[in-house]
Amino acid sequence: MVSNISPGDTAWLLTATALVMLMTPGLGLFYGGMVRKKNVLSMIALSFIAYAIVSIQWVVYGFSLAFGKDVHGFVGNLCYFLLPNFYNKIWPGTHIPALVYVAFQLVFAAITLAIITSACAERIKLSAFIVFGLLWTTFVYDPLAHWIWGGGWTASLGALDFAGGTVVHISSGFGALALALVIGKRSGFGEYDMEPHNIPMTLLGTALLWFGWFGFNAGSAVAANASAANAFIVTNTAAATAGLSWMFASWIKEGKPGSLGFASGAVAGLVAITPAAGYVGIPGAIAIGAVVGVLCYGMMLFRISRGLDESLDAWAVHGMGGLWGAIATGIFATKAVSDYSGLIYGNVHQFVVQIIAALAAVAYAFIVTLILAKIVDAVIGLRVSEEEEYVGLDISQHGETAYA
Amino acid sequence: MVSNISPGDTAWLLTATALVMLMTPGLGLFYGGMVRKKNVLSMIALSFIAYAIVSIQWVVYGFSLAFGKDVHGFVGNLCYFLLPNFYNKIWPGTHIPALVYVAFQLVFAAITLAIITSACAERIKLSAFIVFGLLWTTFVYDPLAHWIWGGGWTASLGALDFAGGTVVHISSGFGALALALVIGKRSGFGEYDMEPHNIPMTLLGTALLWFGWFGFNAGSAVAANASAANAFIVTNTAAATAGLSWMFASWIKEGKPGSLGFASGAVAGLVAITPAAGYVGIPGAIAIGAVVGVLCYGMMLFRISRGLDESLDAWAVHGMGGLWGAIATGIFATKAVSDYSGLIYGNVHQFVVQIIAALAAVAYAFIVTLILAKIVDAVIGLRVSEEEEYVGLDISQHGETAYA
Amino acid sequence: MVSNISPGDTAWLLTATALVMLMTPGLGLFYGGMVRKKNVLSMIALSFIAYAIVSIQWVVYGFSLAFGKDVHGFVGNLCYFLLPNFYNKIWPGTHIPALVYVAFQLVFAAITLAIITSACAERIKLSAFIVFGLLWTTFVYDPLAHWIWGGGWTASLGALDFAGGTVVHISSGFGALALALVIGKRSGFGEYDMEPHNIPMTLLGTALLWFGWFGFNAGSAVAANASAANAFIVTNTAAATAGLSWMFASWIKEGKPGSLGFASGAVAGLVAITPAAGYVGIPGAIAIGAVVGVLCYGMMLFRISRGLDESLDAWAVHGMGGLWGAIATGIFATKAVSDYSGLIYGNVHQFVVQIIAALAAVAYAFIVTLILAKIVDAVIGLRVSEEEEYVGLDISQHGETAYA
Amino acid sequence: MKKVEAIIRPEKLEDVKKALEEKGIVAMTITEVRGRGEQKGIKLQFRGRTMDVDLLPKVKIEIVVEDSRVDTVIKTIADSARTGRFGDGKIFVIPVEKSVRVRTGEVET
Amino acid sequence: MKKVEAIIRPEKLEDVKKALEEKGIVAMTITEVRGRGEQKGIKLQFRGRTMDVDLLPKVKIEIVVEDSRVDTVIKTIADSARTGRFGDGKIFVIPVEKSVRVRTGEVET
Amino acid sequence: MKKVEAIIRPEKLEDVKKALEEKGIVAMTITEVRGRGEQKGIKLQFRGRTMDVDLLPKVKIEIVVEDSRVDTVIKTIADSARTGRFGDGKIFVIPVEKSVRVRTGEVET
Ligand SMILES: Nc1ncnc2c1ncn2[C@@H]1O[C@H](COP(=O)(O)OP(=O)(O)O)[C@@H](O)[C@H]1O
Ligand SMILES: Nc1ncnc2c1ncn2[C@@H]1O[C@H](COP(=O)(O)OP(=O)(O)O)[C@@H](O)[C@H]1O
Ligand SMILES: Nc1ncnc2c1ncn2[C@@H]1O[C@H](COP(=O)(O)OP(=O)(O)O)[C@@H](O)[C@H]1O
Repeated sequence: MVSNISPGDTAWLLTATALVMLMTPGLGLFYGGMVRKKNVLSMIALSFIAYAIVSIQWVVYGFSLAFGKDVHGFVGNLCYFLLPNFYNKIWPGTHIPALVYVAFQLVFAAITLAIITSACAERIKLSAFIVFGLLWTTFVYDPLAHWIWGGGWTASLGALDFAGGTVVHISSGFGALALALVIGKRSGFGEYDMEPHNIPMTLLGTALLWFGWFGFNAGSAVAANASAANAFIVTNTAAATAGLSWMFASWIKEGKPGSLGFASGAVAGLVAITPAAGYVGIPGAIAIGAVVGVLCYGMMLFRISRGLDESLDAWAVHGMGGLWGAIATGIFATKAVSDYSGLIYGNVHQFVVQIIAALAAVAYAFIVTLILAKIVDAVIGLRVSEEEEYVGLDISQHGETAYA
Repeated sequence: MVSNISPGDTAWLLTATALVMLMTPGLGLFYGGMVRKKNVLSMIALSFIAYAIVSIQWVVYGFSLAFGKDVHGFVGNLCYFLLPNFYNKIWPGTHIPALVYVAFQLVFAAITLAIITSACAERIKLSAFIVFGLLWTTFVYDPLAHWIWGGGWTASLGALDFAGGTVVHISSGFGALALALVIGKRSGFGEYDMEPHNIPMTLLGTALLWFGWFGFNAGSAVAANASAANAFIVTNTAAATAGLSWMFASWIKEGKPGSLGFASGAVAGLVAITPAAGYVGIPGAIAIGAVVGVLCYGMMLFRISRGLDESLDAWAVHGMGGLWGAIATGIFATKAVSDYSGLIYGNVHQFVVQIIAALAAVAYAFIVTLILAKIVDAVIGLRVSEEEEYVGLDISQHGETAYA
Repeated sequence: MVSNISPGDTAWLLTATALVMLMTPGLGLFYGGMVRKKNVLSMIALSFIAYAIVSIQWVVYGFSLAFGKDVHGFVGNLCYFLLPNFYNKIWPGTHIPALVYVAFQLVFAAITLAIITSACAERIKLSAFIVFGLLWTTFVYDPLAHWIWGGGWTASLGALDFAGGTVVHISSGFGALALALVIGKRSGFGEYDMEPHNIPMTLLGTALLWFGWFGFNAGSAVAANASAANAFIVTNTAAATAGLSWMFASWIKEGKPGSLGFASGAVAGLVAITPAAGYVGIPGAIAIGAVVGVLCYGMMLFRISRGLDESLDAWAVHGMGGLWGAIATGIFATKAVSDYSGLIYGNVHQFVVQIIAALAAVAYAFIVTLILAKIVDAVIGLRVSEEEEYVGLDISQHGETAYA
Repeated sequence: MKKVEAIIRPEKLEDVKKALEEKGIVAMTITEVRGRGEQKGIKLQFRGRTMDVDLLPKVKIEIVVEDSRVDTVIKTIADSARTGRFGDGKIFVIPVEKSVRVRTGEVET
Repeated sequence: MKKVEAIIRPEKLEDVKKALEEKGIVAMTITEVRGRGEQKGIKLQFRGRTMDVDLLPKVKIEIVVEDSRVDTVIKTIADSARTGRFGDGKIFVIPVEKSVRVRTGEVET
Repeated sequence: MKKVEAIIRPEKLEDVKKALEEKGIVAMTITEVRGRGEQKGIKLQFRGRTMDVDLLPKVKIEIVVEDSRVDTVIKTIADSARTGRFGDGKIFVIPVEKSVRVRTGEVET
């Protein structure tokens, strides 16, 4: 059986998996630079801990829930509990060892949980996050991954999601929105400024995210082929376009273009191209990127104007960017790069299917996250005490000071 | 047609492209650590923005100018405008999808523009850089890339440039020299010290550059083969040798070896081996590295002694290191690793051709950059105002403060 | 001959080599964040310099000592001095160019020397380190690499070491112990706190180490196959488990879980799975990780309680983690993933062989390091003067200040 | 002339600056400091233990003014920096004998 | 009231804090500074040259106390900060005319 | 004894140090601060708007000297720190009642 492994495909997927792995600490740095000095370790640690929790959950039962035998189109069963006899398995429909596929999917699940920490930045109790995180990846991520990639109902419907627009970004973005509503604002939010303490750290995080995203999107071809090549280049195009688009939008509106604006825009572009990367060409990527930069910038301003402390904009960037990306896939998909076409080629059906799948993910992620957050809050309390928040989570949750 | 893709070659080139992409923000950090605290965001942002501009320009028409149908040996035509029907194309002479080749070449074009920001560090107006950058990549980089890699006149002459010694390093290094002359010194240059504000950031940048350079040089084999292997190991050898060579030179001259000296030397080594990586063996790499460390250190001292504010030494390191590398290729090329041989094996011809091609690149890059810089300066002004320079570009150009 | 190269395997090994290369500066950052502000450049520079020294030594004669023709099972001869005619060679038993194999092994040798700098942090004389480093890699690393991978006596014995538990981690860990004993405590150690000056830097280092370790372990399959896949995923599993294990252990003991604890635990997990990665499955990885987190945490506490200034815990984490990993390979090896089985499947022989090979490495590394350190100390002095130590090595050894 | 030295919560700096500007007090020097008052910082509980978190970050504002404006400065700072909780800070008044403007060399006493 | 301003070695801060606490002196403000004394820092030799490393990192402790406790504070700091080598630091006493507690507005003179 | 407290441009520190050394003044303490003078910092124009960039980085030099040398210190600093543009800085003189050398315990008044 092992004779069917393609070393080339395997090489690329091993690499892609490593690249995506790096995104999670990259996200920790991206977020960590944006919080106050007293919470930077907490912020980075949350990403690492999210990664670690999911790493174990996934090989034990998470992969099985997502990719196990389908149960009513909703979730997988436990047939892959602890990955029995996976060593000699090739993953069906691919030419790579099943364990590479498991690892590749693992790093997606991990970063999704990490993205959500935006919502509880600078105020969550570490113990509560660990419990919440385990519940969230199990009850939100795993089913959503099953729906589209594990043979669930949205897959049957014909929805497209190349690398996780709904699964990763809508789920974490709208999950973050729900979590922010339950946990409440940071004390002092809206009263005084909470300036990012280290923007170069955020820019470094941006670099690692962009770098890793090539693994994320081009790896999702699950082969080293033309589809991977296309995903690679449109990913870059959309990121560059969206970075400039957010930058120019803020230049016009605020008179100066922040480097953080460029960085946020680039991430928004990476988010939006994620579901589309295997289905659109360069022109589609430029359109997707140009729109998402302005859109997410506007959504961030809207969030702030509403006094909503979804602190690091997972909702505005990942949630709304992911939503746009999912819909845009149904608009710009072209037969020039795959078997699918979108609205601009007259395929209304695909467009409608994309909207249904995206809205279902929005609703599911938001509602289930809300419930899980409420439960954890009721049982062990999501938030640290006022004093702990004041001295900062680094000291109060970790007993450490970031910089001496 | 797609049947001829080699997944192994494609896997390596996808990886190599991602590695080279990381070099541009890596360079941003390398440079960013060397400027004053008030300009670090500007410095990193310039790299990101250079990357973004070129990313879009390249897929729209830049690739075509470089690799389109030859026009008088000087530049390509616009036949590849927006990369028509590239999805199913394999790049001629390789076994990888054309889109991977485009992406691989893209990241070279991007970093080249980023290197040049050395010359205008801490004083350029962001809007002017955007305009200048677009012009520069179009009128300097694209033709130079065509000359040697797109079937232009230096290629016809038989010049060798494995991974961009002339195209990337001579062009950006001598371009930086011209730009520095036009934009003028930083206010206070020569009067008081402008110490690097964060050397660990520069060392991190060095690490990312070194790491990414394996993609740069070994990726330039455009295959996962023995030539890539050779490029990989000689790259490492030259970098290590040059890092130690600069370090020892400054140890002897200044009494202490700076970590920045090691870092600068390593980059100089990477630069110098770039054109040679596919043509020289280990002994050649050691010679190239040992010479370039001392040479570029001397060039830096010379530049300072002349009161020239080419601020972060793109000229001394990339320009002169690239020049040496181009010539050294004609000296140390050996039949043991390719079909070419150099001066030490009696091939005077190759040596002369290398010098011609290198000097042509020097002249072209210097003169055209000078003209472009003068034009931009005349039309919109290259420099910020004195006050803006004093408060720093982070605040004046981006409205941000790096560290809170 | 070159016809037998597998582009897929080669692509993966080129990538893996680059990943492992990044670990050395990653380690520099990991260590650099833990020292005081006045020594951070020194700490990072030591890693870079270790890398550079070994880079040259290895291609000149180090590779030959390790992989040359066997001399009495102890060391290789000099038949591969300067890698004669390696360009067209395929490394025996693999499908990759010999130069890739050389490069892959090079990066292992380099990081091993870098790990040992833990023992002399904040007090070693740069010149002494250069001399010591060259001796150490020649007399400790090269023979140990030969024993197990170059056809030496432990290989003949049947010992297993997939990716360097003995060669890399035991050797550097116990070498660090010996070096710490010779060089002595930092002045002020035990009298006042020496807090890490930049924990985010250490966390960034952790991220790069984890990322690079996929190349380290999955690259050690020397192919893009199922064994690489297995190594990849068990590496991740052990790291995640050990990170959490150390974190919970310190949470229980100290009342708060430090982010540094998570990071150290993760590294300990990576260390411990290194020799086992090609021989154990997921359950074994979880067991190895869970134990090593608690074990190394305990060893660190023990070291501190003994007033031993092996400053950054190479011994506790790499030495003891590597020892446990070597033994655990003999416990958890399973026929499900290779041809070998361990104690839990009744194979007492393998277990005993592992212990013999590990203890031999412990003894050899400790004793030879002790001797080398004593010689260097006697001849040129290992330590800086008291004043130099007080003002910090950045100023006294490099003439630089890290942050302005 | 006096130097008014106020040690306040960092997050109150903007409010204090604004309040002072309204009173026409613009010139000032700011230093980042750490400090604790008589309560020894903040007490955190964990797993049955108590930990004092002392030396919390504070901001020191220094303003040199003529004697007549000292009370305005003090009152303005105190009012705008107050939250009513421990840690709000302290203001000290220190005599200044002479003041020189570097740009012009002018001396004030 | 006086302000005692002590400039000490950073590594001695914990010892000084502990010693002061034992005397009941808790409140203080800490600033990171750099400084040199009359010796112009530390001299390093290399390759036959000499280099002055001046402006070494120091910590400044500021403590405002009633006049009666000034001597205790000085003595406690001096004793606990001393190593006997150059660079141990200096203590200055500066008059304070007034002190205000921001939280309550209380004035002490 | 007096404490001379000078707030100057960071880029002038080296010049000031050198000038003081020539006068035999070596001992000093340096603090990184931010500040603004009466001009409220620097005004930048962009897209028709004006933005005050205040609280620019400055360096504070503190030097304690006998009364007789105060004027020399002031003059030396003022001369060497001057550029003639806004933002050059201020020098304040504050009384010091006592000074103690930690290393020896010596007291000076
Ligand atoms: N006696 C003092 N000497 C020096 N600094 C002081 C003194 N008392 C207070 N401070 C400074 O003022 C800050 C706030 O004081 P604190 O006592 O916490 O205010 P409150 O009395 O309102 O609780 C402290 O963190 C410290 O920096
Ligand atoms: N005259 C002074 N004015 C201001 N600061 C001083 C003065 N003398 C000493 N200091 C500060 O005290 C620190 C320690 O002084 P130092 O002279 O080194 O102590 P010692 O006299 O014990 O050697 C210096 O680094 C400086 O910050
Ligand atoms: N009244 C004051 N109180 C406290 N600090 C002051 C005062 N006036 C000036 N400074 C400090 O001196 C610095 C320089 O003052 P500035 O007024 O800009 O100089 P100039 O008057 O030459 O323009 C300011 O940034 C501030 O830190």
